[in-house]
Amino acid sequence: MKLLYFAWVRERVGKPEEEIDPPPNVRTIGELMAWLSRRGEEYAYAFENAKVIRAAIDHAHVKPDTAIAGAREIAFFPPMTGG
Amino acid sequence: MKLLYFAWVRERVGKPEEEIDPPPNVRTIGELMAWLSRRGEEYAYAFENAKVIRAAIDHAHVKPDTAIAGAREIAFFPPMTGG
Amino acid sequence: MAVRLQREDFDIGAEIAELTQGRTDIGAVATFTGVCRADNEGHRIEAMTLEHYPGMAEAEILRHVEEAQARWPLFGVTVIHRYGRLVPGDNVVLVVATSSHREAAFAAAEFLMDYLKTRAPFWKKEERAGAAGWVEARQADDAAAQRWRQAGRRPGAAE
Amino acid sequence: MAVRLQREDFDIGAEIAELTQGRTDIGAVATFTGVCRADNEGHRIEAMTLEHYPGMAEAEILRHVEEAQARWPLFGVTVIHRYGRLVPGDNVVLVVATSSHREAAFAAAEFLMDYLKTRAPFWKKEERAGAAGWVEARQADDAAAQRWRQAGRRPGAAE
Repeated sequence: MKLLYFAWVRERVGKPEEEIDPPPNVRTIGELMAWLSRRGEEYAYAFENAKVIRAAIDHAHVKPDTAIAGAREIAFFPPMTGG
Repeated sequence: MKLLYFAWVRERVGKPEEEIDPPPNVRTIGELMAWLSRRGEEYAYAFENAKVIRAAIDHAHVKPDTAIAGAREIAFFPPMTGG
Repeated sequence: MAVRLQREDFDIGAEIAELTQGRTDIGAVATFTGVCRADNEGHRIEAMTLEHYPGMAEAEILRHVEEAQARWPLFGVTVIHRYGRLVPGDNVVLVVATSSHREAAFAAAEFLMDYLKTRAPFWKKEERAGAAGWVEARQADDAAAQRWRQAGRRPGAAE
Repeated sequence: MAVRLQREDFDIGAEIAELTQGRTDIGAVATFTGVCRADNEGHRIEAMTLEHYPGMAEAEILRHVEEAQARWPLFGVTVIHRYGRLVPGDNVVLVVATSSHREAAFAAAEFLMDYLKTRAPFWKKEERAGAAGWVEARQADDAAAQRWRQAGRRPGAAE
């Protein structure tokens, strides 16, 4: 699946997007953040305060307990500050 | 004092303004409307439903029990429909 | 603060520019434009004539603008109300309110429109197929204006 | 319904004309323009860069426009949100809502702005004297957006 990062999540991870293939025991958005944060210092830094990070699956806002099965594109970003 | 009429009050009275000199026992807006309505058919028609008619003294909205003493300009008109 | 009563149309973009040009403290610009409709509660309107009370109309609107400024942190407010004969599609009234944040700008624009509808001395006479009649005050407008008298800074659920 | 994300500025008068020209059923046009300020909670801002999530931003805004249309009797809605680098005084966002009466036009414009502030995937990075930082979400914006979820058609006193 494709991951996208925005704003300071993107800056901390160090890239705007990547393709990943998480193991089958990573089932939810929350589990995916935990798995990502074990991939290296930049990820640990980006996801150190996972509670503030928002996620979207295929362009729709989702919660940490949402299942990622079937997702084509998952995005992580800080609270929105548009308008 | 000067009286002004607007909208259908003006149309019914048949003039936009006039100078009047009511007797001293006419003390309030309500009493002025009653006195005016006895001045002729056109006034009786204009003030037949005095409850719906609004008044202003010197450009400020007033109630029927407001005293008219000292007023330079009194206006009578229907409920406003601006905006 | 600008309050203008005029026969002529207005240019919303120009009025916004007048309030905002050269400033960097404004974060929010709310505008409301009232337009003459061809239909009023099922009646076909060919034109309408707006009569006003010169002198009092300016004074009343200015008083409401000052009240809005006392209630909310506003930078500038413009109110333009037309009078004379208007046809459907014509602009009737414009309110522009600027502030640092949107809450104040929206609230001031709504407040001023509710008051213009109910307290500013203007009267609309409509021309319908052959006949003409004065528009009656809308109860919903009175209720909308009333809510600013009851609540604190923001109206409660009025409807 | 028009939803546009663009780097370029917009012309409010032209956007209003786009929704109203040739029509005689519109009685109310509410607009809101968000403008980049030089000051954010005491910090001097030299510029800001708006990042967005292409694809999702359009979809999210369109969903909210559709929700507004389901809630209020609207004729047309336009939302324009800029992205890229903006300096103080620059326009950021525009909402235009048209209806037969003002209540619906105002409510829809406020509703859309509250949602754009809290749910549309945009992020502001400010440039302050030498440094740069991402803007944090305002709690007041979350509260403003939340009130549309609780009440019926109109928010209660949210502040």
